[in-house]
Amino acid sequence: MLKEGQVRIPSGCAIAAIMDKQAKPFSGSEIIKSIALMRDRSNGLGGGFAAYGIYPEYKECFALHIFYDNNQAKTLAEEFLNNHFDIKMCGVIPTKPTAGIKNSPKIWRYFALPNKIRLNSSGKNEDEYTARCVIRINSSIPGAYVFSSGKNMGAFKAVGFPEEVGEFYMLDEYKAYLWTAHGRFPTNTPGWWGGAHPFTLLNWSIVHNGEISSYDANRRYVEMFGYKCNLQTDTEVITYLFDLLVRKQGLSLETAAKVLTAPDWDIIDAMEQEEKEKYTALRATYSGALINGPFSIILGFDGGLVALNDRLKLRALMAAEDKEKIYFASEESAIRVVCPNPDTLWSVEGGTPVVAKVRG
Amino acid sequence: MKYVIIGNGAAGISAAGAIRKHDKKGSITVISDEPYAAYGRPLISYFIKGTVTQDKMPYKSPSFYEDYRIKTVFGQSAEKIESGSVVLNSGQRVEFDKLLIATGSLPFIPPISGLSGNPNVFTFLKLDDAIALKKAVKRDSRVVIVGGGLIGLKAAEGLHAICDNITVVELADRVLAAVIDKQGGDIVSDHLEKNGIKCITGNSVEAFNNNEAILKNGEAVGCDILVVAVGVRPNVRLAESAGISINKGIVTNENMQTSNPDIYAAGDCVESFDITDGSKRILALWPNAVRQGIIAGSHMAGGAEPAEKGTMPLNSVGFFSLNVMTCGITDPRDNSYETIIKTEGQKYKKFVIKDDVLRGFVLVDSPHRAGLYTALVRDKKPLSSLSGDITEEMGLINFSKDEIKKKIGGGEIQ
Amino acid sequence: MNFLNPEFQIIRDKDRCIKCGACVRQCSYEVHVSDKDTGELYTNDINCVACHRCTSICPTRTLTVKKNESVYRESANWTSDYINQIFRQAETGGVLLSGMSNPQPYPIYWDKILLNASQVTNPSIDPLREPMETRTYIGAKPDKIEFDSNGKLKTKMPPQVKLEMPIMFSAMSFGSISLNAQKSLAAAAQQCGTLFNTGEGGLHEELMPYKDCAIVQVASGRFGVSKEYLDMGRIIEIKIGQGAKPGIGGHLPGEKINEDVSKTRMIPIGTDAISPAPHHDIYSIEDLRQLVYSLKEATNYQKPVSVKIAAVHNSAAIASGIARAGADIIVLDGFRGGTGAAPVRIRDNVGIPIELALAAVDERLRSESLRSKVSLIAAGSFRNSADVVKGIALGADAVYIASAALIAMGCHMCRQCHTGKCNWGIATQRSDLVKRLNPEIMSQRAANLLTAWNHEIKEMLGGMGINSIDSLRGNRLMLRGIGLSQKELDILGIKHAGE
Amino acid sequence: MKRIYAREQYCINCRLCECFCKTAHSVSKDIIKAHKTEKPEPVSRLFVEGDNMLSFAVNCRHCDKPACVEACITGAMVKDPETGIVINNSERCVGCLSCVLACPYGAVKAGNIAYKCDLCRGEEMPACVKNCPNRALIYIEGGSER
Repeated sequence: MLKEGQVRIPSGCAIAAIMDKQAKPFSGSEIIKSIALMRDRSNGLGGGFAAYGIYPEYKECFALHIFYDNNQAKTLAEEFLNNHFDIKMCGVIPTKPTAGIKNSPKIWRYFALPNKIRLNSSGKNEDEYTARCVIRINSSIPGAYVFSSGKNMGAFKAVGFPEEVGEFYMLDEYKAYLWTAHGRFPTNTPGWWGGAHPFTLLNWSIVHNGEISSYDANRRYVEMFGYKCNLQTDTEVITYLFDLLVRKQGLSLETAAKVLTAPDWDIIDAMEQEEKEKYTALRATYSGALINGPFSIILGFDGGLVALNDRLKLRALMAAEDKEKIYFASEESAIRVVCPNPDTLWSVEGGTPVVAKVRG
Repeated sequence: MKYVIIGNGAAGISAAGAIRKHDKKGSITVISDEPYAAYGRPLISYFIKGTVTQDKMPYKSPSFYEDYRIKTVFGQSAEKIESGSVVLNSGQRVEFDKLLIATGSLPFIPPISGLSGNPNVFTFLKLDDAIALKKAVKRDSRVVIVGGGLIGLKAAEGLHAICDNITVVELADRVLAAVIDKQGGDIVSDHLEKNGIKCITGNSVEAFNNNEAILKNGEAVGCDILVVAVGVRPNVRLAESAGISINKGIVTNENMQTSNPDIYAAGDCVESFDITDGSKRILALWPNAVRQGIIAGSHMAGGAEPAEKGTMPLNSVGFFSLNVMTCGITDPRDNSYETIIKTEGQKYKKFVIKDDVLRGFVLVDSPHRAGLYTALVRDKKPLSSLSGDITEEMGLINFSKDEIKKKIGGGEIQ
Repeated sequence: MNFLNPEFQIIRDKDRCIKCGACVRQCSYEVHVSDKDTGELYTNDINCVACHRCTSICPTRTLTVKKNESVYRESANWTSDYINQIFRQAETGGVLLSGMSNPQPYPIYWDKILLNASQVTNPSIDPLREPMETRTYIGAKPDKIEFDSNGKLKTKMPPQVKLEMPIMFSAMSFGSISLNAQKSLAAAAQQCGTLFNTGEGGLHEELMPYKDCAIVQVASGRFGVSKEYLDMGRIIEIKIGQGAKPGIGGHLPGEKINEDVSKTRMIPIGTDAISPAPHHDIYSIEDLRQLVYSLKEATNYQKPVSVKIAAVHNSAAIASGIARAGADIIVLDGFRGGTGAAPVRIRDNVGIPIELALAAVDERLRSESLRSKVSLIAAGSFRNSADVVKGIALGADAVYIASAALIAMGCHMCRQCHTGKCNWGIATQRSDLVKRLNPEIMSQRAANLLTAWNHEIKEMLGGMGINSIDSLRGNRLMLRGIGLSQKELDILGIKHAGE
Repeated sequence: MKRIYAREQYCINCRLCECFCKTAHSVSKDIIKAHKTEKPEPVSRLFVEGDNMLSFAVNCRHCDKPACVEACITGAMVKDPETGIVINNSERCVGCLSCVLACPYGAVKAGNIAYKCDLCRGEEMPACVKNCPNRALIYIEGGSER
């Protein structure tokens, strides 16, 4: 059977996120509890988490989480890493045996800084340098897969139900100010660890629910800018779109969200002249970045998140605020299970991004 | 406002309609010595023939007088007009503010001996004439019609349906002499002969003895019934009594007003202006009477129906399915006119042209779109502005493209 | 003696014929004849081109046009077409001309591509309930959009042209088609919020009201080109080639250059209008660049400049060059595109299908990171809305239609455009024939066609779970090949059905 | 009132208006019967003039001051005061053709009696207009005529 990257696999999902606006770290047990409630939205073929603020002691380093199918992959990858990075610290990511989590690959993490000489000669900044390296490992070293590459953040994912994944990685022992979570319902795959979500690139992490119908238009668009969509997943292409628009093109997160879920032309036509010109220019220029079809996504980044629903609001996505915490989940109950009486609770509107950032 | 109309013919009835259009309130009285609702005078020959029954004679719908709130004084003759009223034969006076004299024509009775008081002598102008004639004529009656004009010939055609022996005697060298040329007239008389009506031209009846009509050349024609149809003269007796000016007929201005500003006149009793030859004369023609009636009625009631610049002779008549149309000058008297003649079998077309303008025409058995020619005569359209040979066939196509567009595309809409 | 076998045969049902003679008066090929003496109607079948004017006008539907039952002894090799062509050439010694598009049975890839629809994992969208967007902006796009510190737009957008639907009317000059036909297209374009194309014939003054939806063409003959003409168009299109006759120029015979055509083309009445095969100022890509920028300069950089080429073997490389030469829009015209007149041999044998060219060009422009900067228009026989959807999924921003629009206006594809006797008043300058095409009726029919296709496009988009044409563009996952070789699939960049 | 106007620039000389007028004024209302078998033969009320280069249909203008009505000796020819339609009542017409001689457009057809356009009385769209393949005939509200 073909895995991600060899074939495009539609899947249904559950997503959830919790963030502390004061950036106070809290344990992963809460997000596990939230995502666990939506067990019937997953089918045991993938689950994962992204956590921000978990590696304060290595916050200057890129934290590369890598799956290795075999020793040879590890050897090749480490050779590549040693050539391109100064590894400050590395080791196996601690896990514990968990029912439901089987066939684990080797899971390593590396806290690394780009090799100065190579970085300088590349003419790229360290983000771009690192991103290219990640893409290179993933596309050229069979059996090695970098599934997390940000700073002071990390993704944890596996084939299994998300709460099992949380247990497996012992996430209750990590503390983060922002947690996102994903439970997957792929239609036709045995599940591949690399294919589980969140998908990340540098500090971007995305959990996504839905199947976008614009996939190939988006893929062929971002690939014009040097990306390579190895996984053929929506999450991957959406991550690249954000990366392209925000990191490379310098759009604000809000504007980027307005590109991905652009306002209808009817709405643009009714805008004041200046706004109209702005949105017309955005839509005309970035038409290849418009995402179509049902989706709800939560994009995590260094210092915040963006929750976004498709233009037609074809997917559920609930949000709640309670004191300093903000919650998102595919279902209201998944919020209430950890926060029974939030101050406010609302349904995220289609095409209208909710951007939450930690203070300061 | 009190309107009185004397005469219930084409002019009178048209005037009544026009008055009511402009004055919804005033009283309208129509006086007629005939006891019938207005009817088409030319229909009397069809009445004789039987193709039009008496109930089909009325010209307007049965409710016309009621609908237009017209008071009728029928079967009484107006005797004289004096100081704002019409005096009837009953002695009754009908007061008017505005009066229309539309008394039409009277038959001209030629000096033929044996006519006066003779019950076998008839005229042919009114329905009563036709009723009486139809009653008198039997299948084997020998009828002589004096006069081969439109009335005489229509009488002959009508009588032919109920009578086998009909002779028309015409003084001129041809029938329809007043409206048609010799060649055209001969086609008509040949056609009548073919259909069993004897036509004698260049002759006249001098005496009638209830067995024979003695002609001018001495010939005697067997005759039981004599119909006198030599022509009409305007009925101006009442006008005379009113003291208004009269020439060949009642004189009016272009709005049909007589020398007395409260009295108007219209129809066959009025002297008209013939635009084709510039003469002033009596033009006893149906459309002419209708138009004059409308103009008179309109002006009587304060309307402003535009005056016609004049009228012209115009006749369309059929004899045994042979249609004869004439317009304007058909038989020019001098050689300043050019004539073009086209014949083919019974078809005969004659065009009379002077100074690049069609002045008149004859169309025998060629009625197709004849009105286009009429319009050329009326409008004095320069023929050189037309394309193609209009004597072969006429259509709007002969006009310039701009004129065509106006005519078919609503461009003539005001 | 005439060697030619009539291609068609006309059957008249005498029981139905009322001898009104409409067929006689309507046939410019003098197929129908009325006997002057008896009024009986006869046919000269040899003249019939199967344009169906007579069958359409006949009030009692008396007439049937059939293929002639009398046949040559045919073989798969020596078809009656080829035999007839030889007879004709033997008679005239000339190049065979024909109109409309390549009739040969080459593969039509549109018919071997299937579209996707959503099921379960992704909902289809009901176009009656949800907004369904087919608006497309064509023109060069900037590398990125920038805002100033106040969030105001800093980037100056290159000139953009809004299309309410991704379908435009392809170039058909006044001269090749009648003014009434052009007027109909212009009015339909205006009504539907799209564009028409003047072709290489100038812009007739009666089309001024439609100038805002005109693409003005600059071709090798430079007919009708003036500063005013360039200023009037919404887009300026440099025509390098045409799908129906790649590599050769055009020739409008002098008989068709009447006063009106002469004025619009700015050439003397009665002279042949010859468009040379090449532009005599373009002998390589850098010359094209100079022309592109001359035109931009002449119009103050207010209008997108488009370059149209015929789809030929190395279109991908050429298109890349055109993009680099500064064109804002690239038009690819496939070899099944129509024409008013082309040598039969050229039309039937030169060029490549638009599907392959489009796929190759789109892929090449993407691999060179050029595709997002330039608009890509496909032309060359888009016959229905599904063809359009497939074209856009292969990578086009919009398509040009011409034959389909003409068919909407009565064209029956008889392929006699070159004779100037078009019974439908389309490809003719004869005033008696031109007036048969009433722009009031035909503009509505053309507009109806666009409206109908746009509806259908929305239906298909909705089925795919897409509510904006933007998300269809280049979305080749929505396509699957059927009965195609791996090579063909690779060029088209699509998978086989079932994969 | 609504009148039929002809636009020569779109008239293509097909003369279908005549065929459909004839059919509309037939008993059977069937185009084939009307032209081939019906007796008496129905009469088309309009004329197409010209050839392929210039042609147009001539219809009754339904004048405001109709010369045909003024010329009619029987009262058969009337202009309906409500609708403005000028109609010749075939039962009252005696065929003198005075109307034919009077009509300045040549729009009245001469036969045993006079025949003229009646705007297909009561029909929303007269047959000639409805069946004109090129909209050379239009039926629209116009001003006054003549």
